Amino acid sequence: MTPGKKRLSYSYYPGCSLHASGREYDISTRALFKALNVGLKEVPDWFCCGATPAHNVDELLSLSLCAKNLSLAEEVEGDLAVACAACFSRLKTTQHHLKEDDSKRKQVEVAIDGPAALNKPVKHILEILAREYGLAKLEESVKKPLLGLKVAAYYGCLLTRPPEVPELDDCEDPSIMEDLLRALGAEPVKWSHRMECCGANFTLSRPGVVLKLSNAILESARFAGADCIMVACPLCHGNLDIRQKEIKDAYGAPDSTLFGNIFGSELHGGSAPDQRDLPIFYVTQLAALAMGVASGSLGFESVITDPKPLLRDKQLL
Amino acid sequence: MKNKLMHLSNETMNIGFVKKVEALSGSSVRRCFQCGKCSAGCPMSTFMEHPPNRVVRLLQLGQGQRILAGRSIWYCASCETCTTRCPNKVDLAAIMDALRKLSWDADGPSKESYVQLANRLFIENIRTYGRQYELRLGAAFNMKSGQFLKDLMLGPKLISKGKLKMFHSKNKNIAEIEGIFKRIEEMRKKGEAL
Amino acid sequence: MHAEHIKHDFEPKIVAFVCTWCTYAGADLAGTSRMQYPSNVRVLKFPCTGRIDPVFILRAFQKGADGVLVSGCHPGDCHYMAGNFHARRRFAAFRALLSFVGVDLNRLQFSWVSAAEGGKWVDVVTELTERVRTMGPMPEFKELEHEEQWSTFAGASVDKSTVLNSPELKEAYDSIG
Amino acid sequence: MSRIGVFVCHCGENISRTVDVEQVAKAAGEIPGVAYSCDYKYMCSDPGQTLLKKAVAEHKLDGVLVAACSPRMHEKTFRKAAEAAGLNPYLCEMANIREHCSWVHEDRDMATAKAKDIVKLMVERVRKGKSLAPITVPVTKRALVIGGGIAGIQAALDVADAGHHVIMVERDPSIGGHMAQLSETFPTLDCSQCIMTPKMVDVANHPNITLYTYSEIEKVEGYIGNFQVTVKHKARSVDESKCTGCGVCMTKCPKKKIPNEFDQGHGMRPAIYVPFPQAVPNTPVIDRENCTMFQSGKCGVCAKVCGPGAVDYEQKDTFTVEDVGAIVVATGFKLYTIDRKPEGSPIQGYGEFGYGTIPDIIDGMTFERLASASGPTGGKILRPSDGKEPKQVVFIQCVGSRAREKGISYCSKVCCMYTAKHTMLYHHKVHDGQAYVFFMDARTPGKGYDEFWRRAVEEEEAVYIRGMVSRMYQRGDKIVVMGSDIQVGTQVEIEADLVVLATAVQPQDGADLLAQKLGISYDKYNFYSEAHAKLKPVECATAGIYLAGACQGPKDIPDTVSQASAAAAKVMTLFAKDKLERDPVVAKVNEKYCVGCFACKKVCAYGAIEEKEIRDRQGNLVKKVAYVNPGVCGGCGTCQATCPSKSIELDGYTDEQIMAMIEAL
Ligand SMILES: Cc1cc2nc3c(=O)[nH]c(=O)nc-3n(C[C@H](O)[C@H](O)[C@H](O)COP(=O)(O)OP(=O)(O)OC[C@H]3O[C@@H](n4cnc5c(N)ncnc54)[C@H](O)[C@@H]3O)c2cc1C
Ligand SMILES: Cc1cc2nc3c(=O)[nH]c(=O)nc-3n(C[C@H](O)[C@H](O)[C@H](O)COP(=O)(O)OP(=O)(O)OC[C@H]3O[C@@H](n4cnc5c(N)ncnc54)[C@H](O)[C@@H]3O)c2cc1C
Ligand code: SF4
Ligand code: SF4
Ligand code: SF4
Ligand code: SF4
Ligand code: SF4
Ligand code: SF4
Ligand code: SF4
Ligand code: SF4
Repeated sequence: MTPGKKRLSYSYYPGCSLHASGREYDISTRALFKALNVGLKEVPDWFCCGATPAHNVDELLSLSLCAKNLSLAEEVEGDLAVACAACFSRLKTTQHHLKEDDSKRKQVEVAIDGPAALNKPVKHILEILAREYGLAKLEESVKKPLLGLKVAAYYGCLLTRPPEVPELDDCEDPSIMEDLLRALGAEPVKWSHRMECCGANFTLSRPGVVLKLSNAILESARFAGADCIMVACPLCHGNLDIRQKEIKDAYGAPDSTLFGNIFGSELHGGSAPDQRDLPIFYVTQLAALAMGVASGSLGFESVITDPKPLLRDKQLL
Repeated sequence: MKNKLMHLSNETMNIGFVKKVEALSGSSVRRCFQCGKCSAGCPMSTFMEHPPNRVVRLLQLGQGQRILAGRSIWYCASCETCTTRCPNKVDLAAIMDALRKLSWDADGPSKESYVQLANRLFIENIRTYGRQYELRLGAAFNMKSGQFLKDLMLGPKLISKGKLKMFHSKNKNIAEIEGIFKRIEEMRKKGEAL
Repeated sequence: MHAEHIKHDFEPKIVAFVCTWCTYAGADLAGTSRMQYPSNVRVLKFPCTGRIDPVFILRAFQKGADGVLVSGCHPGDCHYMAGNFHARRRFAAFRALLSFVGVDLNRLQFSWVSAAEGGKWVDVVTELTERVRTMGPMPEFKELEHEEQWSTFAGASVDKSTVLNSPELKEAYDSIG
Repeated sequence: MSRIGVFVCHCGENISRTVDVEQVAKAAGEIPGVAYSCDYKYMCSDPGQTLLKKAVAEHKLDGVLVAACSPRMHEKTFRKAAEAAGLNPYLCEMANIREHCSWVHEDRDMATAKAKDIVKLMVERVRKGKSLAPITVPVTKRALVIGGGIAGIQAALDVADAGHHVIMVERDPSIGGHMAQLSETFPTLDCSQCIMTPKMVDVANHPNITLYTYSEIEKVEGYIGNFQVTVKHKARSVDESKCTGCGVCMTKCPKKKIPNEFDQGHGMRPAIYVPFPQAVPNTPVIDRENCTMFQSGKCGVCAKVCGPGAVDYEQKDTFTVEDVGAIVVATGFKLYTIDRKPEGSPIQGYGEFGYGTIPDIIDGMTFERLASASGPTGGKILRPSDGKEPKQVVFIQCVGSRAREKGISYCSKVCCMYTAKHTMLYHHKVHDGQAYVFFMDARTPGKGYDEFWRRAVEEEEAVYIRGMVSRMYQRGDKIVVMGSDIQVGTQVEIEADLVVLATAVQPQDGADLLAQKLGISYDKYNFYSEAHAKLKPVECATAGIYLAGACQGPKDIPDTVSQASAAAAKVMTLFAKDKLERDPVVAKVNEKYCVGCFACKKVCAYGAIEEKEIRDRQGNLVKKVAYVNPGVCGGCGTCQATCPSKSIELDGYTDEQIMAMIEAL
């Protein structure tokens, strides 16, 4: 930070997942921000943003929950930092909709019994790292570059969609994650499925769907030669990490309906299908690792697909 | 699926329903010219008996009941791919939301609406706890959907990893959440909200 | 089609400002098709509605018109490309002025009648005539003529330097831009 | 005091049945200033006209009003008669008591009263009328054609063959435009260059055509019949008068690996080049950005090898001014490329297709070059990435077109047909290959067009899939195409070796800038606007400027050529007279009162109003006032209603005339 400039500081909305199944994301986010000397203050008594289920069932409720959270966030200084892609998408969508639709805004203001805070800037962690903190400075701050680590950056669906809402990056061809990886010294791979849906919240109700979609994503990452996948959403993480073994059990060989005959062709060397484990990292875990944060405080112990062998192999542990 | 004759007339086209969908979703259905790009990119298309473009087509023909009789809307993952790529900015993801709401409001749970069941439980969770309590969510879903232990196989493993909390973190201002739910219900009762 | 033999107590005077290319031709078509309408209307032909100065309308009211019709080509069909567009903008500002000076806007009608719309011409004229008939004559405005506050155009010799002497006119012009 | 004559017509019984014409004539006679009035059975008949002429002479009339049918019917007739009687024709008017009175009213009293009123109004109009002289402007019988594609070539040849001189200005080093790039052309599959190059040569050799290539329009002044056009001749670095076109320079130039624009970047050319072997003129230009001499001052090989000493590194841009009477704009189109959204483009971009990063996704014009015998592959269909022959080719229609939110809303009109053509060409060249086409509709409304498309499907075995593609990605050396077939209701995945996109036809870059120089209007996409979509599809609203080809909207060759010949015919119609004569209903400025606000200039759709400086005898600027160019004014009168100081007046519709009529209400 240039002297004289104010220290970057944010209010923070972790969201439910980060307090539960995605706790590593929360832990590593806090650790990373501390390492970068960026302030992060949790919004007190936030509520669930409603995620996908709320707008699936009841748009007004979804908007109201997010509006309530936004007005709670007003009490903490600094732009609102959000880590979970789903929360981010909901909060941004709410602001967008309510700005455009006056009658909806009025209904929401009745529901939350107060004004909706539509102008609080909502920023995804990626944006904060790559743009506000800045790639150049990030690169400078790297203590342990992630050399040799081939990473498939996975955006999923909600981070950049719909295009007019998140404003994070190009909605079809984003590069913010790859840019970040390069700054950390890692090698982003070119792969095909970085924006395909993983099945998201069907994880509970239709696990079959999740298995199929997530399998395609894992296959594509393996095909591109990735060592691991980086995500920015606890839902994606859940589907790709927690269910990885299940997916392998279910699909064994790569799904020929998804990739056609490529696997039988000389392209693939005709070899047996690849069954590598692919550890799934949160953005903040990899970034913190590169910043030299002790691996013990990044929650690696609580993920299901063990990343430690890979990290050891790349001499990052 | 039986391929039922579609008899079109002023009486059989339920345009009122379509208008409701348009109002709820804020998206026109008439703008769609059936290019099929939505279905081409929909990750769930293969699970649906009416792929997304046909959902819009049926709405154009006032055949909402045909959509609701099927499972398509319950398989939509809200990924927004369709909305993002539609050349005419038909907001299909929002139309799917609207259809789910109308379906649930009219018919309640159906055998295809596990998802909605999960969604409802999710919301119930918010109402009770202010935040998600994933363990309860999973448990309740398995109980209510009759799919005992379906996913709880993963449960113990997750708990041991600290991923599923045994206790919920209750929000201090829980009364406010209840207030939001109540006020929305009241608005609806009075017809002030959709 | 309107039978005309009923005699009314009050026969309003309607003045129509129309463009040559569309509405005038539309009125001709009503004639060649032998349609019938009230004889109260007097038509003044202009090359384009773009030529119609709001002052003409004011003057017509002063000179005894009980209703005024302005009609030209449909938007986009202007023979001169954009004249009717400018006219529309001008009249939007002018309506505000008229209502400010106390003319019931029901006495002033704007419409689009194309060369092919003889029937529409008949409808528009008939409707306006009947509407104004029920409103009765408009003496109050005519009296204003004596005060000569509207326009210095009335006489043949025009002192152009004082044209914008009335604040309302000035406002109307300013809003035309 | 005026002496006006009023002639009331019976029209057989058409008028007299409901209007008491005698009473009308009598009432007219009582209007002050009316010196004579009468009624007559058929005014337009010979005896009627004679009656009028006689009365003018006998009663020394200085104005005439014929109360009869619509002026749209007989105004010309009576103005001619008045003129014959020695009166200025614009002092003769008609009062419409037939269409606007006798035919639309049944009540005789009321109709008669109305007829009297109409006559009264019109008498005032005649009284305040002025003598007007028809406006004549001289016509320079030379035409300018901007753009040397098929449209420009056809128009230029037609006008030149009619015996008039034509200046053709082409921006590129050679004429030919897009048609020169095409392989074979629908709907007949004849070789494009075979039919195109003879015409190009005709242009070069025509005694009536001056061809300026590598040139642009710098400035346009004047108006119909009298334009002065400044043409900028960009420095070729080769003296056209010396160059023999031997081509030695090109073979010797050491810089040889510059992607050739003509081959859509897939062939190579040297820094001194002609775009293609049949170029007209066959004089090379030096591409200064890629020439070592210009970039680092070394080389100079081409100058050394050039026998006639034509190479001239010092050459500068030059300018000429051409006087022309008519302009044909034929600047054509460009194709949308799927690259990342360019600034200011209405198209959002196609990130889902990789924004142009996948080498084997090409556009239709590139396919034309691949299929062309003179193209970079010698007419073999080989894909750009590795030069292999593709066995599965996917064609995607409507990329960018018909996508009002993602791209542009219009249909590009030619791509359904050329895609069908491409599948045929492919099938002819790769017998074991399979073509797939993703499409929404096949738009084939032309003579023999639908038959052509059906042939592609039925005989050439192209598989047409009704549905669009959502995403494409590279996987190994294949392109995975994710589409849907909305008829079957399923997703479709094809592993393609090559993908050809039918991308949108857009106006040329800089089309708006050229339009501003010409003073013609253009739509929101920058296509030039015709004066009337149906009845004046060739004329611009600006008199003397005509449109031909794809610059006005997407068009195939037959349509382009038809429009080009129509534009030429319009030019010839204009050139058929030595002077232009037109109705004198035009605006005039009263310079004394004009305050120079130029509100009038803003509203004039014809661009007729200019700024004029008024200077005193010492030449000091006194003020700026408006000036109406009578050759350009359309006569709408919008300026007059807009002028806040009432300093501009439309002849024939002066305030005085109109006010007098209103006074007579
Ligand atoms: C892939 C493809 C395949 C096609 N196949 C067929 C087919 O098989 N059959 C068919 O009938 N049609 C076909 N067409 C359509 C055909 O190409 C067009 O109808 C035709 O080229 C239009 O001609 P034009 O002269 O209007 O425009 P262009 O060919 O674009 O020519 C315009 C000329 O103007 C010049 N120019 C541009 N701006 C300026 C300026 N400011 N100053 C000076 N000069 C300027 C350009 O350099 C160019 O030489 C095809 C089109 C495409 C894209
Ligand atoms: C239902 C319908 C709706 C349409 N709507 C539109 C529209 O909205 N917009 C649009 O742009 N186009 C429209 N069109 C197309 C339009 O009608 C034609 O483009 C247009 O009329 C063609 O004009 P034409 O002069 O070539 O032919 P025609 O109008 O057919 O005129 C040919 C003339 O030649 C005469 N004739 C024929 N044979 C001889 C002979 N041997 N000797 C002497 N005289 C002869 C005929 O009597 C006729 O008067 C429509 C067409 C139809 C059928
Ligand atoms: S992408 Fe849009 S226009 Fe195309 S079928 Fe789907 S909803 Fe309709
Ligand atoms: S939002 Fe629903 S319908 Fe649209 S692409 Fe995603 S899953 Fe399919
Ligand atoms: S001048 Fe007109 S009204 Fe008189 S006879 Fe001729 S057509 Fe009829
Ligand atoms: S510039 Fe000289 S060498 Fe080149 S083509 Fe012309 S004459 Fe030949
Ligand atoms: S001077 Fe330029 S154009 Fe000439 S030979 Fe050298 S590189 Fe080529
Ligand atoms: S011509 Fe065919 S491919 Fe081209 S935009 Fe129109 S419909 Fe689409
Ligand atoms: S609007 Fe009137 S005053 Fe202004 S420049 Fe034009 S003529 Fe002169
Ligand atoms: S009359 Fe119309 S065309 Fe003529 S100068 Fe005025 S505004 Fe322009």
